[in-house]
Amino acid sequence: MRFGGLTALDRLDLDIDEGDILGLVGPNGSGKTTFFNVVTGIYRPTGGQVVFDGWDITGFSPQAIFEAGISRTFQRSRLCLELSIFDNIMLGNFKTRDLGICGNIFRRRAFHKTCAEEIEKAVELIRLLNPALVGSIHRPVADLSMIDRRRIEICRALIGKPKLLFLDEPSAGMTHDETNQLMDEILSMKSDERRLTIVLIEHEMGIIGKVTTRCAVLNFGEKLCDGTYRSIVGNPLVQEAYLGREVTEDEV
Amino acid sequence: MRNTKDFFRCAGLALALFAYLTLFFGAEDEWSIAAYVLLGVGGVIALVSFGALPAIERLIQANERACQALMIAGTLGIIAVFREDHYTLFLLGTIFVYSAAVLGINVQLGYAGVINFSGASFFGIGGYTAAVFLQNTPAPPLLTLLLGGIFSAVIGSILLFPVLRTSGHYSALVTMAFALLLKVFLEVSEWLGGPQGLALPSLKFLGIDFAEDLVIMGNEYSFYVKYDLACLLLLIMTFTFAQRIERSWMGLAMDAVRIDETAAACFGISVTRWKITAFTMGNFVIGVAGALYSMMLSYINPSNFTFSDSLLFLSILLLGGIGSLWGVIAATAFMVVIPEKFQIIQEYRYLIYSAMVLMMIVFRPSGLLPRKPRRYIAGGPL
Amino acid sequence: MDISLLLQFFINGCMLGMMYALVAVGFTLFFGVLDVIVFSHGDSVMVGAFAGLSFYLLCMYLSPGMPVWLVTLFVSFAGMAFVAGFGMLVSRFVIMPLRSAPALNTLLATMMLGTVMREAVRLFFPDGSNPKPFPRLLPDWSWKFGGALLRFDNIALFIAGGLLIVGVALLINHTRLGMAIRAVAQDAEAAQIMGVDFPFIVLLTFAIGSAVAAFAGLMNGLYYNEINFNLGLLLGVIGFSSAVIGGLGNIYGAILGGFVFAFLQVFGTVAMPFSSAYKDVFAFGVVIVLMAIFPTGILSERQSQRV
Amino acid sequence: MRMNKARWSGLGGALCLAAVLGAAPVAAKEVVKVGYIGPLTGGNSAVGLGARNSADLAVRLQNADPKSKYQYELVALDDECKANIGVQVATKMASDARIIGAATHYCSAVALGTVDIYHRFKMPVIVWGAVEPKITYGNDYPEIFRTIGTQEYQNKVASAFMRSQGYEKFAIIHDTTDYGKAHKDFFVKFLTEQGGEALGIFGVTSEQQDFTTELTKIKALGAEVLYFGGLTPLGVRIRSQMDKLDLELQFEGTSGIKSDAYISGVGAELAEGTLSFLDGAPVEKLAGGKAFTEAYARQGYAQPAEALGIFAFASMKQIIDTIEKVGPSRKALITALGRIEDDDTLIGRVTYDEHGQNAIPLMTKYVVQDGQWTIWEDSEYASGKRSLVKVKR
Repeated sequence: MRFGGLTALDRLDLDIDEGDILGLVGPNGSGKTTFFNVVTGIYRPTGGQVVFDGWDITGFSPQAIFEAGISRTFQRSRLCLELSIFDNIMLGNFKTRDLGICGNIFRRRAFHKTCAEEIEKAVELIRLLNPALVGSIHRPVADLSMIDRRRIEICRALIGKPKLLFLDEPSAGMTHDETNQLMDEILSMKSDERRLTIVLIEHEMGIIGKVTTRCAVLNFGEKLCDGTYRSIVGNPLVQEAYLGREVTEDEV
Repeated sequence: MRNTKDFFRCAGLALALFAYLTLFFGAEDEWSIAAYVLLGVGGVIALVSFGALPAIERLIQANERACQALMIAGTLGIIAVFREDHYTLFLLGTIFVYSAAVLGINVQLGYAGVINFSGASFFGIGGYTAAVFLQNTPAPPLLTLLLGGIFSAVIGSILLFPVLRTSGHYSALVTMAFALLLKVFLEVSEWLGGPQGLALPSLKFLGIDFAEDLVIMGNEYSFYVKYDLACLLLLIMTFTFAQRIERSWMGLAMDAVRIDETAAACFGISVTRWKITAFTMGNFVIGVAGALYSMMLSYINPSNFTFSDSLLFLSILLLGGIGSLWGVIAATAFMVVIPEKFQIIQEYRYLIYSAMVLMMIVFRPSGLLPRKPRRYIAGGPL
Repeated sequence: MDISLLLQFFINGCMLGMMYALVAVGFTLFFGVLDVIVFSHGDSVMVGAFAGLSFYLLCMYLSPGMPVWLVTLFVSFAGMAFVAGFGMLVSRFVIMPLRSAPALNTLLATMMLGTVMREAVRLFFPDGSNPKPFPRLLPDWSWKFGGALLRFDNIALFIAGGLLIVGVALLINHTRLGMAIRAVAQDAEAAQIMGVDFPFIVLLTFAIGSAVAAFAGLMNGLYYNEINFNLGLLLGVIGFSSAVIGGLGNIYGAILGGFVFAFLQVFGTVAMPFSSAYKDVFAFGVVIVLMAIFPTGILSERQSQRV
Repeated sequence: MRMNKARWSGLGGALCLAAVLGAAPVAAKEVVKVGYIGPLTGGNSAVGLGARNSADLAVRLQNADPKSKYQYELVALDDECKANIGVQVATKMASDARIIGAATHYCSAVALGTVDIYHRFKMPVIVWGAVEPKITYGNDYPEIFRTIGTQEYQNKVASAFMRSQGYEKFAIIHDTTDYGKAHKDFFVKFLTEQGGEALGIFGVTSEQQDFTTELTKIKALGAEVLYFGGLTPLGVRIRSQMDKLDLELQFEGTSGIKSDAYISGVGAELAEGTLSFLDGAPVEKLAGGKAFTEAYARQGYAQPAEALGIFAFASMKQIIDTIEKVGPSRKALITALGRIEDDDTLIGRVTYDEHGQNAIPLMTKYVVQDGQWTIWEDSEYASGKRSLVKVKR
């Protein structure tokens, strides 16, 4: 993936198995979010191929990729602050609820029925994360705290029953124990959905260690190494990417 | 209905509001008008200072269906009070039709975020379509109303391609250019009556000719009563249409498109589809309102649908509070009646009027009745 | 269509283009710094013209004997200073309070402000609703090339306008002050952290933009020898179109946009067989087509969308 | 409930009017309301305000006259030269039964839009400014009268006169309002009938500022006369831009530019030799004309009377004089106005034909001489001392 002269992703070769939790690690600007954007169709890749579940979805529109079962959260949470909690979550569940123009306007009773069902579904999902939110499901998201907003974003991504979930730095802007609590909630959700695959971008190594089954390290758009958390931590290349090399006397 | 006590409170509020409106409409000379304006402003300030507003809001939201019925009853009451006063009825009709048109713009801008600076142009296209069809074809007037809407939506679709490709100020320019272009086009094209404009026969519907005076139990009332009822019906239909759009998945999709296109795209919402739907539906509603208004006027010419009229529509939407349906109706009443009532200061009217709008935008940007969070079922939980 | 006629069309087109460019520069400046469209800018041109006329009458009243070139300088600078001051007031009391509001609010507020300015001049300027003659301050030499006529004031105004725009472009691109303005344009918060006095920069930008508008007004008066309270309305929309065609935020884009629009109008009039009122229909039609092809203007800065 | 309140405010208005004039007799007379509608805002506001002041002058003079049977009160409304606003204010005035008659409209599109309303509410109106023939000839409503001549007659006289001056080749600029377009249509019709030739016709919008392109095209056509159908603002721009392009053509305008604002806008030296035509008798020569201008000046109105002020004054005076004769009832006023024969007014003798059109239209030719609109016959151009732009053949 190339932006004019800058090569954001350089011959990145990554395959993810079903049911895995893959941690994507690397210093800032190493192409992690760009990878997310390429897979979810926001950027059209200048080279290479994206294959999902046997289908080649390179260059598909974001809508098509979402329909295929890939959903995501964003580094800077892009929730619709003016809208209510239920509205934001409902955005993620869209492919099943589209009644078309006439359905929405004329068949109001049918709409009310589906609306009640959807509220039920959303409430059930939120109860998993934060039961306190259930009471104020119609309140605008603007009044919520950072962690609640992160929870809503995850609910939005999960309500459409995706096969693959991209989590982009869920811990950004949150305290340490809040992040841990969020990760526990994600793990509990993962246990219900056997076949859900998660790709997680995270900087806190503690969380990566605890949650992920496999990790991949990116640096300047290239994949340094791949493997379980313990193997990559020991890898000298990774340390160098993060901490830089010890420099001997004469080199200085 | 929560309980009868609530009903009486709502009824009391509605009565107070409509009594004030009736007195205000009846006021003739400038002293009584100024007195009523001060009374109104004083009343609002009193409500705000006593903190009664939140209570009233909860009351209204709890009994939404009843309040809407009360509002319609009150409006019919006003029409009955002024049944002989042609001028006030004409003003009421204008308020209803303009509100319907601005609701159309609200669907475009308030919901899907598509800026439309040529609102009055589509209003004019509706009017001209009705005029041309009524003059040259035996089409029944009611059909020409629909044709006005359809033509305005079809011509609107020409603008769609540039509007969809541009965003923000750039799409504002595209619609501005169209507004300026259309007025000159109407003025120059002979077959549309050129600068003189076109005359329109009156609306005939099921044998009722809207131009003859209304005769009930022998006594004669102004023919504008028929037009007012037609315009009120159009407004009610547009209001329910817009409210149902907002309270449906379509409304949700349009809001998502307005707030953050990328996020909406990532969740399967086709941005172009909803922008096209909102733009076309809005233009259809504006076209129908334009056709009805032109029939009421019975004569239209290009200088009615200029760029400054489009500005008037957008100012109404902004003053009412973008996206808020009742805000649009309140702002329309304000923007149509105040300049008419202040006819006395004549040539200073426009100066004071635009200064007032400027003050309003700077000091109260959210508008008269800002938009409330969406509730899918009337009177639902909050 | 002999050569002298084409030359005359070219001269007219250049003068018109320079005037539209001067107005467009104001739009681009305000958009560049505050990401806002100030629609009263067209009417600032009209206020500039009327201010110039008032200072001229004042001059004639106080000291009729003043030499013409001194009067011209005084009228120009006084006019530009007056409108610059007015521009600062506008930015302080209309633009800054609306900074956090959505762009549409500012656009509509400034449109209403434009109407207030127009009505104020119409009502309070003595006999304002009728057109006013503008004094002929520039010498009357002119050269004939076959049918075409090139007047001294055409050249003088064209060069002065060009110098002014280049001056503004140099100020913006090559001085510390200009860097501060561009910093504010890129990211107001970051610039403020770096010690850029944001309110001062906004006031200064409005002063510059309004002064350029005043000059356009004076140029309008000197070129046509007539001013009226209505000239700002259409000029505003055309200036905005020119700025957008050229690409908002780009000073040289504004110049390009101004000349493109002017030659569109001239071409529309010349080529249109039937009534030339179609010129506006033609010009604005082309604007719509251009926007469809270049959604963010011809010389637009590539905005990459941060996700 | 509304009737007595309105009478109270009407009386209040009359009292303060009486106080102002100080001459009204002690016993308050019955108050009769008369109306005026014209463009008080927008591009044509100069003409509209001048006409309103002139109509107001007619009312004040009548109220000052002790012999007058009634106390008159003027209700002036603004139609903004827009058909929809025109319909709105016309409905307001026509539905108010206390207003007996009115002098209405300068913009033809608005006048056309409102004739049905005056007919429906049976309110007699005299059109003071709109010159579109269809306003009177397009319908046979008894309520519609008009003192000002139609564009047709004005252009018949104009083209005959220009042909008599030996001009053949004409270039025509007109604004795209109904006023400009109608003038162009009639002038071209009569011109071709009388052997003249319209080399180029250019329609321009009323907001247009730059005409250098059109004028350059006209320069290439080799015309002798530039005919302009439109109003003063555009006329001033075109005339001054003609000079900038060294275009020496005889400049001929219509009633739209016959105003002091044109001369002050262009400057006396440039305006020299401009021709224009105005309906009605030559006001300056008539005794009434001078009295009108002096009375207008004495009242100290903020705006000048402009070209059509005299017409509004004459129309309002005719309404008031007829009300004095037949009493304040619309029906009586309609029949009385219909029977007017050879009524001597400020704008010459007025006789209404069956369509309510002033059947004896008089047309006066004007030319600018030393910064003044002078009647052609008295000017040095007629006597040969000065000459219009020579025809280069």
